[in-house]
Amino acid sequence: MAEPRIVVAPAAFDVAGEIARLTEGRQDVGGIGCFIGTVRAESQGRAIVAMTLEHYPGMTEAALAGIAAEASARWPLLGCTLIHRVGRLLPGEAIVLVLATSAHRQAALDATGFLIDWLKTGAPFWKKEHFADGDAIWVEARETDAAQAARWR
Amino acid sequence: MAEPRIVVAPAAFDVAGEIARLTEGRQDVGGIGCFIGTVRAESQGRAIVAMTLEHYPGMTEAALAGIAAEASARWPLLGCTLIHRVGRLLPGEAIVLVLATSAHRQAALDATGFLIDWLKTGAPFWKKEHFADGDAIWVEARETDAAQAARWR
Amino acid sequence: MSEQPLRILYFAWLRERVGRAEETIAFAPEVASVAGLLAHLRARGEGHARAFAATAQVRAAVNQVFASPETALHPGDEVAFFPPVTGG
Amino acid sequence: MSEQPLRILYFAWLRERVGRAEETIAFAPEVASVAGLLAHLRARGEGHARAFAATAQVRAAVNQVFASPETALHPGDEVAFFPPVTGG
Repeated sequence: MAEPRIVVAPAAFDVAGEIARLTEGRQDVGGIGCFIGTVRAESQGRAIVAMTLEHYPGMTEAALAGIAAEASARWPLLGCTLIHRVGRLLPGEAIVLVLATSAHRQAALDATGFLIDWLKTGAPFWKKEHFADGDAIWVEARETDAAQAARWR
Repeated sequence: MAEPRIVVAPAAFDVAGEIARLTEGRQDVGGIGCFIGTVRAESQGRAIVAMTLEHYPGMTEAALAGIAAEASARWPLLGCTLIHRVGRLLPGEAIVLVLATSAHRQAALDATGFLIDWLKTGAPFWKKEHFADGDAIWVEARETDAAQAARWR
Repeated sequence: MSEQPLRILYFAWLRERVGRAEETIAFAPEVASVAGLLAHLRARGEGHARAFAATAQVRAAVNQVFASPETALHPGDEVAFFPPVTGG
Repeated sequence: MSEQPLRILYFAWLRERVGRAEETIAFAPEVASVAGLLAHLRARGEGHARAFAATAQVRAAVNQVFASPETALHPGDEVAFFPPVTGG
């Protein structure tokens, strides 16, 4: 596999451009698995007006590169892209992108699922939700997310 | 769920535009599952120069709408798009697009996997591969594809 | 009384072997099921015989719904014959 | 001989409660493990005490690798404290 592309930054990402990076000029890709996470306007029954994502510069990028390498070891991937935004994000905005390419669809889809489960549970990001009434709270780690990621262990 | 979007046509599709159709102006989507199938330059060890996709106009669209409805019944989808190209396609070209949106990632990803498995095995399309030496053969249905789709039964 | 004929469609290599994409067949008791129609078509000519030689590789739809050999046919039905699907 | 200090980083609500994102601590035998450092920091002031009150909710990394309370520390190490991750 080519070097995975890892980006942790505030800027919005360009899905079509990212897909083109993994596929343009090559004819060995049979399937592109893709997942885009977006900010919902509601969290556990409360309306949110914004979300702030904090990360650990250096460690976060290294951790993402590490999981991309693990996915490549598990599945015959031709390419892999992980982009995670940080900073203040609004409902409706895209926050995370996973792309995995392979000669065959199942590897691409399984790797995509594995990577997003890990990004949601193992990556060094912390999420603060801002509510309409001015209240803001740090989200607590969810049991179901951890259980989801445990499927892969 | 909104009416699924079903397109069976020769034209190339615009992934970013299709994602925007399912997400723009809404704040309830938490995850977008996506799969793009592309034409590989090789099939079972032989180099191919093109592929022709034949379909059954009317039945194909109805079958795609039916499977989208089934996916919506199985998972809490907010939207679903199935686009399948037909006619002559070249290696490197995108041939099929599946999009499924949901409030949560697992439903979006599971529905995406279900839909592409079915598109590869149950949809009324027939594929002819054109080889460099001028030879052209109709692809035979693959056991592994049928086994894949049987996981969902 | 003149009954509506059956409309027959062929796809992929069945279309190529039969030599046409579509034809009509007068409705009659012996073609009142998919299996009956198939036997009738196989005897229709050389191309048809070649197309329907490997029955195990032939699938059918009646009025655009996947059908089995036992599926009954009625005047005016659209019957399609094709190989197992290989889409995507 | 002057040893390099430990560089301590705080994230999320630990950062907010401590009141800073980063500080340095002189290396000493009692802070030669993550658990030892945590106990030392908890006694450092009111904000620190509040940050480290719920130890079960505190996670650590040493030199950017997830660590356990038993992980040994060495002069010059970068030690980060943060809540369980909630990314994505």
